[in-house]
Amino acid sequence: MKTTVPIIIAFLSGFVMILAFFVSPESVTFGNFELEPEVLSWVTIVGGFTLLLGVVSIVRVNYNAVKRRNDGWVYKLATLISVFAMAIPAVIPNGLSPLFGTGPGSIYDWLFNYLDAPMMSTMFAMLAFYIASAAFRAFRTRNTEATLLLVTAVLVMLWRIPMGEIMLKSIHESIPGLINTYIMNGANMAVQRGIIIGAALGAAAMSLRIMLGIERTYMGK
Amino acid sequence: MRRGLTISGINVLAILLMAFTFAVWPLSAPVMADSSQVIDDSTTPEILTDTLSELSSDSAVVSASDIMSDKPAQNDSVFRTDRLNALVLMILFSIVILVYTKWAREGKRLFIRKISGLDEVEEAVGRATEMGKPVLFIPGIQEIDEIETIAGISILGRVARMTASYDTPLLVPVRYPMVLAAGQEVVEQAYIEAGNPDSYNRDIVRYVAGEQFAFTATVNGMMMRERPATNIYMGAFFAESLLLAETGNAAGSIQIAGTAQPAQLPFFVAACDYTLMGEELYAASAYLSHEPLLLGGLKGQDWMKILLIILIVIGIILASFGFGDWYFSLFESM
Amino acid sequence: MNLWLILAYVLLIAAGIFLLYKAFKSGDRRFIYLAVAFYVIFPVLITLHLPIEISPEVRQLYKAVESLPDSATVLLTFDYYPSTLAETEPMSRGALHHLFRKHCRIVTMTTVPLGGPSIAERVTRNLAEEYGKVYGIDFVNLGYKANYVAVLKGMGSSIETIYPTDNSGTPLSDIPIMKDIKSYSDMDFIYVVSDNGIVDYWMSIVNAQYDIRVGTGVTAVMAPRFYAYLQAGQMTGMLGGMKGAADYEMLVNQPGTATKGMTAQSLVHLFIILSVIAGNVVFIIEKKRKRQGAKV
Amino acid sequence: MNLVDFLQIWIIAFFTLSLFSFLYKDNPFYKIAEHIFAGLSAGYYVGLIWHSVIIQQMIDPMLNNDKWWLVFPGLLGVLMFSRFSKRFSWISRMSLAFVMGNTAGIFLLSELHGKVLPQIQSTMMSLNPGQGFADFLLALVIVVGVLSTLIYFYFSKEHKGALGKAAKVGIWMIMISFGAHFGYTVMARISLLIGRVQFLIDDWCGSIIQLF
Repeated sequence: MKTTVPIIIAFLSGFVMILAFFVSPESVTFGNFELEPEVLSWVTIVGGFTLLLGVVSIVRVNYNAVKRRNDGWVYKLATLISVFAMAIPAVIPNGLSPLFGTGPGSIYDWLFNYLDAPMMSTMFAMLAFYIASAAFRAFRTRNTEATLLLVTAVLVMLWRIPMGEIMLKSIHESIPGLINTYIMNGANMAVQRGIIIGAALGAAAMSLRIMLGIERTYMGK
Repeated sequence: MRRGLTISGINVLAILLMAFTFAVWPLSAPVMADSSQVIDDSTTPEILTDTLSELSSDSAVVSASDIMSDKPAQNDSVFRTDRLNALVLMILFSIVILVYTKWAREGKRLFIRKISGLDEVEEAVGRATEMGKPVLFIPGIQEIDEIETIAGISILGRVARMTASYDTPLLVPVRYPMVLAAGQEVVEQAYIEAGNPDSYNRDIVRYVAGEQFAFTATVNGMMMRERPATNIYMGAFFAESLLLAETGNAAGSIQIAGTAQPAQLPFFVAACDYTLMGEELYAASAYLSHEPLLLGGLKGQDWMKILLIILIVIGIILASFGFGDWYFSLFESM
Repeated sequence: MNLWLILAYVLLIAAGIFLLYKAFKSGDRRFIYLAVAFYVIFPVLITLHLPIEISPEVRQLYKAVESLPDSATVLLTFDYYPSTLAETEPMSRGALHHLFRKHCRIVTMTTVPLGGPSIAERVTRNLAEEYGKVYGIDFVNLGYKANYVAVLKGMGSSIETIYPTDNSGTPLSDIPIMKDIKSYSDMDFIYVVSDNGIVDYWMSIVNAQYDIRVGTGVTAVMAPRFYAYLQAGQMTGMLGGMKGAADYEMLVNQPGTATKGMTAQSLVHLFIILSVIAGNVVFIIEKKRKRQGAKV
Repeated sequence: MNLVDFLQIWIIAFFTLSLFSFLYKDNPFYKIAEHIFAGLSAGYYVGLIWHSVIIQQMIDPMLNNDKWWLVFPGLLGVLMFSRFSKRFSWISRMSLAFVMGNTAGIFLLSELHGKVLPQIQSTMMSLNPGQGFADFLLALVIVVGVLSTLIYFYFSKEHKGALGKAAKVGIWMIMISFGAHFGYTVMARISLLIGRVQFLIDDWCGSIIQLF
């Protein structure tokens, strides 16, 4: 019961998609009920709930930390307050006031545009500093492979900026074109293709095992 | 529990159901009449030939000319003949993977070449022992359901066995409770198997919660404080790859990395002493664990790769001589 | 060129070399951070106008959109998180300029839960105002639905089943533009702007199974991977990172933040290249010295 | 510029600078900003799922279009929360299996049909030298690149002899590709910083200048 039923569900739900791939849409429509999009819309609904699981986890972890007055509980409290500051006004219907709901001008929208989005951008913007210092300290031509990598990287970095393009052209007019053709669309393209094919086979094998219930890691096994 | 069900059980049932549907569905369509396309039986391992022959005689009854003709009007038939090549490929692929998985489970000897990075791991742990400094292992920053994390954990088992037998300190920071549980189990088991259960303590694998960069900052702090002689990164890494590798480099550690995230590989390659790239990570964990699922999948994919290489080479030869349009159309997907 | 400007840039380069030297001496990476900050802030204050060479794959995308018939239907996606706004938002804006100018009917959607719908609303409404386009007639925002693989597949047979309403909750049957847009087969082009792995599925699921052309704007981190799809004809043109966005801004003649950013981009790249070379020179010298030391 | 705009810009600038302060060293400003950010992101999901999934996808169609069967996915969704109970967590497997199985069904075909087939088809390039040197060279690079990469990731034989040589070519090709990746990634990270600096200079410094 605890494993067999999920396996059967997984198989059937995947099988519908395989079936729908090979047959015309009309043959799997029953009146008002179009099998393929309907099943898919179910999946998107269940998928939505999965996102909420993460929220519940965050609230639980932080709540426990605050309750036990762990190290830095004040920060955890800030997280908790932020969750509710964002969530509560959002679920109140905006019929009551334009401040509620998620539309333009709501608290939710404001918090996102003026706090959440800028902070998220900033978090990733910091990587620019790290990448520069890493380039300076860690990237060494310690063997043939690393040398090949660094030389290509330097060429590509030059080629992608207007100043560098001018420099490369001053050496020879055709260099930027050659980088584009033989590095990006040649060697790089070919390797990426090899990797894509390999990864596709891996993903297909994984999918097959999930559908047939051989792979059950996702069930916590 | 994974060994509870075998291929003979529910899986065959499922395949039969699939086969049955594909056998019956097109029969109801008027278009499918003549037959000539037969799947090459010689490449088929014997185990599932029954299923296959059932398929090739009933469902794959479309002439080659049907495949090549312009898109068949979808309304005419229930079965989409323009997608027959995908069906053939899928069935062939499924059979190959399942047969190899079955063989792996039966304990048949399936050869995988030794991944050279694994020797490096041994050497690096040895160096840490000589220097009397710890080994740091990070199994990625994803949940346990990510296969890269699973691969990382299985390599952790091997590393833990080495550190246990040399009595070298081991540090394993993780980001999720589920990974913590799995990691602790694997490490404890390794210390018991190495005959050194006294050296095991629960703090070897430790939970460092938080956002991606908060985790990274904590681990970086750990590197600068404890100065591990060896850092091993095996699993799914993202933007933090570079921060970790750079800090490790600055701390003077030997570093070995493995990930399947293509965007992060360049940083590991540039900043680490050895890197397992993409599928090498899975191969390494299959090599170490001999887990039938991993092993079977890997061998099956290898088999497919050879087939694809042969198909490509044939195509190149045909193209070079300027013919073979019929051949290319076999691979048409749009 | 202005003499003062040249002097300023020479000083800037000198400052960079000085900071690099300090970083070598002290081993403190914060000197490098400082140099990067310099090289980004300065060009934002004083922008040099550098000629931009347009990449072929950007031109390919531009041409594909350009060749669409007037009032063609285009699906424009906002598949990106706020973290990469600097690269992706200029792409979306460029695309919207181009599509609105061509009087295309635009359907927007997102598969990114964190911020996707809010960004889509903000950017499209902002530009629609500029071009005097009306919501519901010229464009519509479908918003977000979870589990993108299922969303991509489901829209192939029925958009309305996956998206019963638009982003703000109006049923699709009440929106004029959606009257004759039922699935991908009613669309002419898909313009994906994304910063994550979903782009692969726009190729492998939507392009392969529904026979519709897909052009993309992606972050530079992902761009090298997609040359494989470009060459196979699965992808029709690509904007790669801020450079791609700047190219497109040039093509639609709307220079914006990406074009402006190119000067800073140039300077920091040059600085990084310089520091890699300097680091390696020191590395090689040290290696030689060690070897000589061993001999003695 | 009115007061509201002014305050908004200053709020953004405050949090941006708080986060950047981490570059100097870890400090309470960074910590508080980081934690608020984590909380807001989680809260965003609640509003989003409530409207776009629960109301728009389930409740509305059930009430207006008689799609009573949407009760089932709703139930499956709610069952997900059984994960938080030790005793009943197995129930959540049903929902998970439904989603995982469906995705697997899509992937099994789309990976083979939408990736493997077109990618191998477009690798079948003519290596006839008669087509002109440039085309021939490019085709050669591509063919050698694809085949040697596939061989590098082939694990069933030792990399010795001819296979070893091919794998060696493979690794060189891979390094060139990684170099390109590296260059592009550097570009990406710097672009993001430029975006933030553009805000700080144009908007924030702009607002200061407007004060005077």
